[in-house]
This record gives sequence, C-alpha cells and structure tokens, in this order.
Amino acid sequence: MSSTGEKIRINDLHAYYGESHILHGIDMTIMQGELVTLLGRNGAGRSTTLKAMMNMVGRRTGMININGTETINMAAHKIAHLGVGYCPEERGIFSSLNVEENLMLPPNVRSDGMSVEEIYDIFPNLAERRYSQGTRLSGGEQQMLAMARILRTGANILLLDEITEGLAPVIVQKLAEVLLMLKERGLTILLVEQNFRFAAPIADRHYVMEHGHIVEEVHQNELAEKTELLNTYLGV
Amino acid sequence: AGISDDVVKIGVLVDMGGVYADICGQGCVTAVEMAVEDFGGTVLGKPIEIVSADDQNKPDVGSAKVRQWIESEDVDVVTGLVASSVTGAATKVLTDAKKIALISTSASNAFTTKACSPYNVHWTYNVAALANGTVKPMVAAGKKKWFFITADYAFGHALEGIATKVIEESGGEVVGAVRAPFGTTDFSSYVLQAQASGADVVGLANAGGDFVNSLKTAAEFGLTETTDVAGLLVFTNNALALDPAIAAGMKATSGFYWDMDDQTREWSARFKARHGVIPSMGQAGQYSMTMHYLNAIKAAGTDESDAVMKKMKETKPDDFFARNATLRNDGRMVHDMLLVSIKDAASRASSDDIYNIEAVIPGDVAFNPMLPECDFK
Amino acid sequence: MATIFGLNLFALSGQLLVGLINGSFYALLSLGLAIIFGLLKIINFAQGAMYMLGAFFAWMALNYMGINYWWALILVPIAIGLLAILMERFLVRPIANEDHLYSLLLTFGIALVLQGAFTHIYGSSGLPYQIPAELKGGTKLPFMYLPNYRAWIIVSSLVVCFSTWWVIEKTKLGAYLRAGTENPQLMQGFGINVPLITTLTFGFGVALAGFAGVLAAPVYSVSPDMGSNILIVVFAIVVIGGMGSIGGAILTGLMMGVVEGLTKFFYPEASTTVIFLFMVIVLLVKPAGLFGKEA
Amino acid sequence: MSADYVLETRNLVKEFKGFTAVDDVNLKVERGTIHALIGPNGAGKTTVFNLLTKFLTPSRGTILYNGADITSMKSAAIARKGIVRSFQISAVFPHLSVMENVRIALQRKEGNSFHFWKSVKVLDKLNERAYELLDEVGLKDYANALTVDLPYGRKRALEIATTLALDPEMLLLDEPTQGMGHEDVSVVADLIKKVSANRTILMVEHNLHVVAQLADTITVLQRGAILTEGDYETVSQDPQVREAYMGVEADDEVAQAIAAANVAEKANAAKGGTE
Amino acid sequence: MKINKLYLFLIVVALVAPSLVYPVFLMKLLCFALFACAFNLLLGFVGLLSFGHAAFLGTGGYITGYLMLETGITPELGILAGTLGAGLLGAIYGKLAVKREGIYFAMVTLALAQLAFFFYLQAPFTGGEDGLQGVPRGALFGLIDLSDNFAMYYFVLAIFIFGFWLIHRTVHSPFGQILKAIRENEPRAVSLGYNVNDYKWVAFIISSALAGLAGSTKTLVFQLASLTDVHWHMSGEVVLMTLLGGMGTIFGPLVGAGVVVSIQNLLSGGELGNYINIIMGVIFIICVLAFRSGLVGEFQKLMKKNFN
Ligand SMILES: Nc1ncnc2c1ncn2[C@@H]1O[C@H](COP(=O)(O)OP(=O)(O)OP(=O)(O)O)[C@@H](O)[C@H]1O
Ligand SMILES: Nc1ncnc2c1ncn2[C@@H]1O[C@H](COP(=O)(O)OP(=O)(O)OP(=O)(O)O)[C@@H](O)[C@H]1O
Ligand SMILES: [Mg+2]
Ligand SMILES: [Mg+2]
Repeated sequence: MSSTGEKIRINDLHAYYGESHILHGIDMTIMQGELVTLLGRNGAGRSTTLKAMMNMVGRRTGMININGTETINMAAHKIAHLGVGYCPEERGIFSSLNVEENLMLPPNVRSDGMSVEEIYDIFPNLAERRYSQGTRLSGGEQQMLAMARILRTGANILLLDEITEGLAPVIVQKLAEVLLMLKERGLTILLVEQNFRFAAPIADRHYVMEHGHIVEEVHQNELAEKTELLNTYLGV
Repeated sequence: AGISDDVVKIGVLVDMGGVYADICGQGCVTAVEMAVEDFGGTVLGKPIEIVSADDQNKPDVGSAKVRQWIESEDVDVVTGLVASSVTGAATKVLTDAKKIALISTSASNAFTTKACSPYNVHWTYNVAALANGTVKPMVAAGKKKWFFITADYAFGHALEGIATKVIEESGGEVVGAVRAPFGTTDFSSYVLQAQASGADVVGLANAGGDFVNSLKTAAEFGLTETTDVAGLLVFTNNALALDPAIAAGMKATSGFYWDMDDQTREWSARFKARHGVIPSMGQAGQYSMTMHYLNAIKAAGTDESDAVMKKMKETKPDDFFARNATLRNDGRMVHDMLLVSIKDAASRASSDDIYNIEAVIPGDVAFNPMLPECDFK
Repeated sequence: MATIFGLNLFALSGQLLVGLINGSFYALLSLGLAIIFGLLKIINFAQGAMYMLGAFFAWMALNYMGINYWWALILVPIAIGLLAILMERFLVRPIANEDHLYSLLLTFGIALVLQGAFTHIYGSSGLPYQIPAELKGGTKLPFMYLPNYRAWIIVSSLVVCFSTWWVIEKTKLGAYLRAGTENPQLMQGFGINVPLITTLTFGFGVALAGFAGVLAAPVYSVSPDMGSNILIVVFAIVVIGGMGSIGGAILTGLMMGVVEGLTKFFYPEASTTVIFLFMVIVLLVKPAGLFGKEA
Repeated sequence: MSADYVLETRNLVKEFKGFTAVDDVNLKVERGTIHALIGPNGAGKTTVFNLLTKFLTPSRGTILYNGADITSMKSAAIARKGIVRSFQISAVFPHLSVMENVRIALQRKEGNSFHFWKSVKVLDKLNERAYELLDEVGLKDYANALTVDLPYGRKRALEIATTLALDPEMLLLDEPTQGMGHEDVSVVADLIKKVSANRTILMVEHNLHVVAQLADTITVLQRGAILTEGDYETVSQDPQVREAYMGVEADDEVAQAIAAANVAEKANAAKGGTE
Repeated sequence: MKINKLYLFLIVVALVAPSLVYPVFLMKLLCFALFACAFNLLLGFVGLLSFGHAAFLGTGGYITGYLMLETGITPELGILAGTLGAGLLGAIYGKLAVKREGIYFAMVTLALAQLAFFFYLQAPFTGGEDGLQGVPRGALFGLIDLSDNFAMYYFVLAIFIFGFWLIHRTVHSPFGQILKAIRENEPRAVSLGYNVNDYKWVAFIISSALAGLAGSTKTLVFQLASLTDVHWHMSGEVVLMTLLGGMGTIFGPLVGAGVVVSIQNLLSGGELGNYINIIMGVIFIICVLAFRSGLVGEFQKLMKKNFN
C-alpha cells in the first residue's frame, strides 16, 4: 500500500462508449479516509468516471491507480478485490434473488464488512421485506438495498452514484450519518451527487465536472467563497 | 421420330439427405450412372445425360422439380422416385406431360391401381408384394392373431390395410393396431399395448428409422421372446443397422438380395466398389429399370414416350434383378420376390452377410392381379 | 382384474411408468435448455443436435476407440461440454448483447450444419449401439416387464436433474449464476468472473444434452435426425414449465412424459401434438408457464 | 361545503402475497388542484398510482372518477377517460421524431388509428396542434429531432407535451423530477405549474421544495395507510410526519422552500402586473 | 422520386423476366416473397416474432386447393376464399397470441401452428402427406386459361404487387404509426389510451391473411397443397428469409426470399444437393455473425455512411 495513504490516483483518463468519447482526460487523487464528491450537470460524465474506474465502459486509456495497483489493464472482475465497492446509479437489484440474497450476493472483498444485523438496523425496511423478490421493492427501498449490499462486503473504497435519489428525507439524513461514520472508520468514499445540500456538509472536497472534464476543485473550507461559482456550474 | 433435342435426358429424383437417403439417394443415382455406362453412354447415336435432384421427401419440392425438368430442361424420363407422396405428385405432372415415370423404391401400390397411368412403370416391389410375401406364409403357419404398429401416414395405412386383407382372407384376425405419428422416438408405449393384446404376431407396418426403433424396443421389453415380430418393409441397410441378437430369425420380403447367385454378386460387387455399401433392392431395381428403358429406346428407334412404353411392355425384362419377369400393361413389373430371414451373428460370414433366402415367391403370387381399368393395352 | 372406465388398470400402470421414463428423459433435455435459457437468455436450438452428437460420440468412442458405455457416459458429456465452450466462446459470445432472436437463429444454423454433416458422413438410417451387458435383461413387475436399462435411465437422469437443480437454486454459486445473467456488468464489478461462469454454464447445459444422448444411444437408433425430432417438443416443455424455471423444466418434463404416454394409449395419432395443445392451454391460463414467475 | 372531487378512492386495498402495500386508502383529489402524495420509501405511493391507472388490480375497494366507478376498467380505457400518467422514468418513443411523439397522442381522438389502408398523410392536419404543444413546453426548435438524441430534461418536457396532447382532465406524475439536476428540476416544476391550469394533478415527489412550491394539498402515506392530510404547513408541522418522513432538518427545508415559493410567486405577480 | 424510379424499374424487370427465366421459378419466388413480406409486417414493424406463420400459408393453400379440386370455382374466387380463411384463422390465433410477448408469443404461435399441422395431417380432405395433388389452375374470371405459365405468371405478379402495396400502405398509414409507437414503447402507448392488443391483433390478421394469399397462389402455381407448407420448418424458413434480407425493411423480405429460393433451387440439383442443410446452416451462421441487419439493411447502412 502506498505510504502516503493515497487510495485513488487517476491520470489523464479518457473513456469511450463505442464511437463516442465521453471523458477527456480526468485527473484526480483521493486520500485514505477522504470523502470526495463529483458534482456536475446531467450528462457531465460523472457516472462514466465511476464506471471507467470499474472498467465498465467500452474503452478507456490513461492511468487509474487503486490502492497502489495500476488497474488500467485489469479485468473488470479483479478490481473489486482491491477493496472497491461500487453502487451503480440504476441500482442493479437482481430480480431473481430475494432481498436477503441480494444483500449477501457480492463476495466479501475484505473481512471487516458490516454485519447483516448492523445493516438491518440502519435500513429497517429491508429487514421487514427480506424475503421479497428484490425488484418488488419500492424505488427507494431498492436504493437502500443497493447501498447496503456493498457495506457488507468490507470494501474500503466506496464509489457511490446518486445514492440519495428517490429516498425520503429522513433516510437521506440517516445516510449522511452513515457516510460520516464510515469516514470515521477510515473508508475512502467517492460520491456522485445531485443533491448538493446533502453532499456539502459531509464532503472534504468536491470536483466539478463538465463535458467530460474536471473544471474545478473545491475544498470544504472554500465552499463559502466559491458558492457563486458552483451555482453557475450546477445551474442552481 | 428419333431422339428429341438430340439427347436422352434422365432425371433422377431421390432423397439426398432425408430418411430414405440410404435406401435410394445418391446410391440410386450411382445405379443409373452404371446403367448408362454399361449401355455405352449413347443411344441411337445420341448422348445420354443424367440430371439428379433432391426431393427432400416433399411432394411439393419433388413435383416442382419434375415440372421444371420437363418444362425447361427437356428431361425425357424421370426415375428414382422414393417416398410415395413424392411419387404421387410427380407422376401426376409426368402423366399430364406424357412423360414416363420409372418408379424404383416407392412402396404404395397406387401407381398401378387407383392412380394408374399409361406412363407409370413400377419396378421393384410394392405393399401388396410385401403383404403377400411375408404375411401369407405366417398365417398359413398358424400365426392367426395379428397386432399392428403402424406408421401414421399413407404408406403405413396402405401396408396395414393390405396386410389386414391378406390376413383375413387367409383365415387370420387382426386384434388391434396403433398408429404411431411420424417422428415418434419412443415406441415403448406401443410395444406394451402390443404385448397386452395377446397377438401371435406383431406386424411392424413402418419403415426406416421407425422400423429399427420399434423393433429394438420390442426386443428390449421382451416382446420378441414371447411373440413373433414381423417387419413388413425391411431394407438391407436397416438390417445392417440392427443388432443381430435382436433381429435374427426375422422374416421379410425383398425384391433382391446381393448374395443370391453369381449374377447378383457380380453386379453388387461393382456397385459396392463405387458406392461403398451393398445395394438395396431399390438401387438394384433402379439399374435394371434404366437398362430396360434404354433398350426400349434402342428398339423403338425413338425416345417418344408412347413408343418407348410400348416397347418396354413388349419386351420381357431379364437380368440379374428381374427374374421370370414381365412388365404388365398397368405398368407393374412382376418378378420373383424373395422371402428372407435375418441371420444371427454366428452364421454371418461377413458383415454384409445378413440374409438367408428362405423361399422364392413367384411374381404372380407376390403381386396382385392387374385391374381391368389399368390395362393400358 | 381391476378396471377403470373399462380399461385394464394393469395396462394403465405400465403406460404410466413408461411415460415417467420418457418424462425423465424429457426432464434431462429440457433442464439443459432451461439452464441455458434461464441463465444465459440464449435459446439454444442446437441442443437437439448436441444430443444427437452425444449418441454419435458414444458410438464413435466404442467403434473407433473401444471406449465402453460407462466411460462414454462420463467422457462424452465432457467432450461435448468442451465443444460447447468453444462454440460459446467463438460464435455465441460475439452476439451476446444482441436480440435473443439472433442467438436462436445462430444455434439453429449450427444445428443444421451438424445434422447435415452427420447425415452426409453416416447416412440417415441409424447406427446400432448395444445395451451394456450389466443392464441387459429386465425385471418382472406385476403389471409389466421393466427392462433394466429403462430403470437405469429414470434413476440416472433424475439424480442428475435434481443435483443440478440443487446447485442452481440452493447454493451461492447458483446465486452468482442467476445474478450474473441479469446484470453481468455489475457482477463483474462485484468481483465475479462472469464470462467464465457464463461459458462454463453453457458448457454444462449442453453437456447435459450430451449425457442424454449417451443414455439414448442403446435404446433409440443413433441417427442424425434424432435431435431435431425431439427438440421442438422439449422446447414446448420448457415453455410450459416457465422459461426461467429450472425446477419447472424438470417437473414439467416428467409430467409431459406421462401426458404423452397416456395419449399414446388413448389416441396415439395425437401423441406428438398433445404437448402443444397443453402448451397453448397453459400459456393462456398461466402466461408465465406452470412454474414461471409472473413478470 | 362539499368540495368537488375529481378522483376518489374508497377503502382501496392492495395485497401482495401476505403483504399489504396499500391499506384502506380513502383519497380525495379536489378538482383543479395540485395534490401531492408523499411518504417514506415503500409507503405505497407508486402502488397507489399503479392501482389508479390499472397497471395493478386492486384487491378491494373502489375508485371513482367524476363520480363514476372506474374500478374495473382497463388501463387504456382509463387513459381515454382522461386520466393520464407519466412515468418515474421518462417515457417517450425514442426512434420517432419529437413531433411524431406528440402526434401519436393527438391521433387517438381522430378515430383513424385502425385505418391501415389510408396514407399517413391524413395525419398532417394534426401537425399544427403538435407544434403548438411543443412550443408550450419549449421544444419547438427540436420538433424534427430524433427523440433519443434529446437531453434527459427535454425528454421529460416532451413527455409532458405528449401527455398534454391528450388533453387530460387529470395528470398523474410519479417523481417528475427524479434524477434531475437543479436546473432541470426548476424547469419541470415551472412546467407543472403551468400545465396545472384547468387540470387536476396528482403527483408523487420526494423533493420537498417542489412539493412545497406546487402542492395545494398533501397526503402523507405511511405503511400503505394515510397518515395525515392538509397543506404543506399543516403537514410539515405534524410531528408524526416529521418523524416518519421529513426528519429533523425539516424546519430548515420548510423555511427555505416557503421562502423560495414566495419569491417565485411575487416575481410572477410582478410580471403579471407589468403586462 | 428516387424511390419511384426504383419501383418503376423493378416493375419493368418483373414484366420482362419470364421470357428470360423459367416462369414457374419466378412465381415461386414471388409467392415466397409475399409470404416473407407478410411475415415481416409482424416481425419488423410490430416486433412480434411469429414462429407459426406456416399455418396461414398452408391454410390458404389447402382451402384454395380443396375448392379448386372439388367445386370447380374460378381461381380468383379460390384465392379469395383461401385468403379469407387464413385471415379467419389468423383472427382466432392472433386473439390468443397477442396477449403474450417476446419468446412466449413465438412459442404460442408455434404451438398453435402445430395444432394446425396436426389437423391437416389427420383431416380426411387434405390427403395426408400426399397433399392435394393435381389442383387445376382454372381460368381467371372464367376467361383466361391459367394453365399457360405466362398467363399464370402475370396473374401472380399482379397478386404480389397488390400484397406488397398493401403492406407498404399499412406501414405508412395512421395505423402503422401506432404500430411503430407500440414497438418503441408499449407501456407508453397504453398510457396514451391505445388498446395495444387490438392493434397487434389487426396487424396479425393482415399478416396472416396475406400469408394465406401467398399460400393460395402457391397452390395454384404448383397445383399442389402439401404438409410442407404447414410444417414448422416453413415457419423457420420465412424467419431466415426475412432476417437474411433485413427485417423491418420494405425490400428486405423480397431480397431474402429471392436468395433463399434461388439457393434452394441451385442446390436441389447437382452434386451439392447433399450439402443443402450444411450450406443453409452456414448461411444462417454467417448472417447472424456478420450481417445482422440483413442484405438490404447492410446496404442501407453502407449508403448512409457513404452518402451522408
Ligand atoms: N452506455 C452508454 N453509451 C453511450 N453513451 C453513453 C452511455 N452512458 C452514458 N453515455 C453518455 O455519456 C455522457 C455522460 O454520461 P454520464 O452518465 O456519465 O453522466 P452523469 O454526469 O452521470 O449524468 P446523469 O446525471 O445523467 O447521471 C452522456 O452524454 C451520456 O449520454
Ligand atoms: N409486486 C409487488 N410484490 C410484492 N410487494 C410489492 C410489490 N410492489 C410493491 N411492493 C411492496 O409494496 C410496498 C409499497 O411499494 P411502493 O412502490 O408503492 O412504494 P413507494 O411509496 O412508491 O416508495 P418509494 O418512495 O420508495 O418509491 C413496498 O414495501 C414494496 O416492497
Ligand atoms: Mg450519472
Ligand atoms: Mg415509488
């Protein structure tokens, strides 16, 4: 492991879906225990950045160093075993499995994941519906399940895509607490968010994307002075 | 007169890749080629040409091909003709066009009875010969109660029907029958029904793969041990495919057997050298029939259908295949048939040595008499 | 003697048993199809051809290499599984993301080629294959004579079927499989080697057909068209059971064997059609099939 | 005073195998209002929508539309009656042009939809109305574009235009702003406000700002049953609602939301005044 | 304009063709092309893969064949009856089938077609696997003797053009617009108030009636109706033709039918006859792996690439 505590380093990342060139040279670095968000408008390329890190795009070039390992040429199924947990935008709940099976599905990538009890504690809805077919859950419940699923695997680098989408405000607040708790435990989190109000208080840093480029980096302590700027980027 | 278009063109319509391909597929084409070569390649100074086609056992495919041959390719005669359904459709087209059909391997007797035509020639055998040849002696020997496992299509119905008639005329009785759809893989249910029927003989009114499968199943369920099983239509290639332990002793009627005498052996050896396996009765008949046709052209001095037909009927066929033979006015070639039995493994001298010839059935015993309405002078 | 509707009860029991035997055969074949469809969403029209290949390989093994039935029972499915793996890797995978229609057509093409090639080489009249000595003979039951080999068919296919079902429905590996077919990309993201699993599953599903082929060789004649005849019926069975349902395929296979057997008894002409009639009725009453989950 | 209800449910129940997703719901939607349905995740909001549009069949209970019982009608029939739904994900015909999307909706009333022997040109007379509708949602310039190529927010707008083409009496919107950036959220919210004239709207929404800004009445569902009902102020003060749904920060949210709404209203009023 | 010229050219070609090519072959081609076009109406324009279209081809054929043989009516009436009969069967089958989607739809149609096959196999008037042989072609309107291949050809051509036109019109009609919408997004079409099953049903009836028309015509051409036309292989063949030509394109099925029929014709004679299954199989495989849009589809793509 790299001694500096550097967990993710991306250099000049380009990504393509077939013919279309989506990411145009992304650079970013995330340290252990940091919570960093990726902000931007719809279609800016934030989800694509996460997918590119997971090797889920058509083609990618550049460097992606995760936990000290260069992954640009790594097969997709090996990346998770570096301790990465990915929660996709479209949730990806499996209809052929029930809730509990969905929860238990991803293999542990490290030993210190949350226990099922702990998870059911955070998301009581899931406990109640544990034997339902996964896709029979309501939209929000599926979102919870998608998040819960990777907490169980013990991944210490989390890539989270719009996890507050469609959740009731209470749950959103609870999620914020969970993220802070994970951060306490030393996990590294990269968060894609629309809900700036949710992200602002918990994040250490923000990257702003536009058209496949990173156009701005904002530290938590600069938030106040850069609000205007952010508003123009995000169209608030 | 003379030769139309300066060439005698023979169309060979056979099953190239389907269930009858081994009985009369490429082998029948080979037989025609041998006949043409043996004849010298020309007749009345004109070349003899062969075209062949796959009918896929489909009447529509077959009749369309025949139509194309005579309408746009100047084919003079069509032979091969395997599946009865194809032959039925093809002979209709041929008769309309006044062209001769030389039928080698079809089983139905319709082409010289209810669908008879002045242009049909039916050579090797038919269902009547099979029933007369195989069924009659068995009933006479006291096997009176019969049960049929019948292929559920026209050929099977015809075979069952004519065999039933023979049985009843000879004082026997049919105690039951099941009709197995085409493409049945598992015959065990039918075999159980046959077993339960208490029959003396279970007649297999089917052919090809159905015959082999049903016989195998009969043996497996012990039917062959308690009851006689009679295959009504057995080709040499079926017999080759059967385990001798199962098939030994089974009787069948055949129009030809390669190992009958020197004449048959000589021709069969030549055929096997070219085709790889011993000839079936259809293939042997194919050669014999083609020869007879070419000889008739030569004798008539023309390839015009009516004249050739007249000559074919006037001349008695006589070669390694056609013994004591006549071509009747209805187009039926009547010749000696053979009652054979399948040899057990121990008495086989070679892998091709499959039959004992039990008896020679004279043509007029094997084949039913001519119908007056089919007497085309 | 006991009768029902004027029928011999003994005879009926015999028919039922025979139906069940055929049913276990159907179960084996439809299981392979159901796995491949249910898990990989590939409609494998070549399954029948692979079954045929199983029988032919058994015959070839015996006649060219002297490998006996028992070894063939193990080796042939492996060989066919390997063949299937190649087929998956080089033919099926390139179109994995296209409409399912295409995999159906592709495998249909493969089936045509295989059947055509074997017809060309071995002819169409079928080859003999003997029942292994150990299983010759039979047992006299009160209502029928049960050939030992048929008893072996029912036992071995049911064992294979139910162990397969257990692995898929009850183990973690099975869960990976099911999830991997739904969203392969995400499963990769979770760290599962999905392409490998897919390939192996395809191989296994096809190997089941090969196994069925070896089982069939001694009782049916080994012929090139043996697969195409049975395939479409097996398809119907999978649909009746519910396309995705592994257990459904097995149970329906058994059931249809019995239904067909009874039809052979009461109205033999319709025996190849009855399953389709059944299918129409089932699909109209229960759209997702008897054991399928409603969408 | 007895209010004028467009849509009413009476003792509506939906049970899934041993689980009651909608439990005895009596919902009354007043004509000409925007009515929001909110509640925690899994409360049964989407299920209620599905029942109203017959994508699911109620286990028990009745649905009345303009006083008439529509419980046993099929989806398409309900749409023809004037209840039209937009989906949680955007629902468009991706490989038709933007204009054709709208025209499909307009076509239904023409009564020639089964005329397979007529030329498609008979539909041209609908084009003008289609352009009008597109103009209304700001898509006029995209009329001939292929729909797949539209950005997400515009697809949403197109969907609304298509829905409007049916001239529905009642609109059901399921999380209309889900997955949108701030910019699109306010565009869509404005659009909803705009199209609510002369219509009744029933919407599910988790974005409290949008709810506060738009909704006249709010029904809060919890565990399939109605927890409370009222305008935003009443509902948001309800301690049960705050515990079950809004959470502790609701105060903040309310304050901001109401302020935003007020500003917007004032701005509108000002605009109206100068015109 | 370009399209109109193309049509004109094709019609001229069609008019002179029989003096160059064996007319019966051309008629066969036209019959199958019509069949494939009818099938494509469902697959390409509604997105429904019917695996039982042979039932309609065969029904048309048997009805026409039976009537021509037994009642001696004129051929145009025979064809009309066959077409209506197939349409009627299509109405019944369609009513049941359109309730299902995707692979289930394919399977229901296949199963229903198998029932039809069984019926035609067992029914006393169809001649079992012999089929109805020797169907007279008769005289068109009692005037024009169709036993002449040329007369028959122009009659078949007229039928084909009518069928082709009807399909073209259906696709480009108000009804066709709704079909397109349904294929694109069915739940949305429902929510707009369209009873999608009714639309699919009507499309199914049109398609089956036209398939019946093709079958009726074919029976007349070959003077034979047989089980081949109701067998599931025929249902598979029409899928191949459509796919090979390019599904969802107007000309695709025509081209596909042309290629398949020509190949069959070529292979059915001569040395390669043995290989017919292998060659057809290889074509399938190549098509799927390399030309998924079909010949016409690929051609259109090429044109787009090079001229846009
Ligand atoms: N599978 C795909 N194939 C082709 N293009 C894609 C694909 N997925 C995304 N894109 C395109 O890539 C661009 C970036 O998409 P991405 O999903 O990364 O955006 P985002 O910033 O996450 O926005 P959103 O809020 O929509 O999730 C968009 O223009 C999108 O249309
Ligand atoms: N088809 C189904 N089978 C079984 N349970 C279902 C089904 N559909 C929904 N449910 C359950 O019913 C409950 C209500 O679901 P619904 O989708 O209506 O919630 P919702 O209020 O829309 O929630 P959200 O805000 O998360 O979208 C959930 O607990 C869900 O798990
Ligand atoms: Mg995104
Ligand atoms: Mg919901």
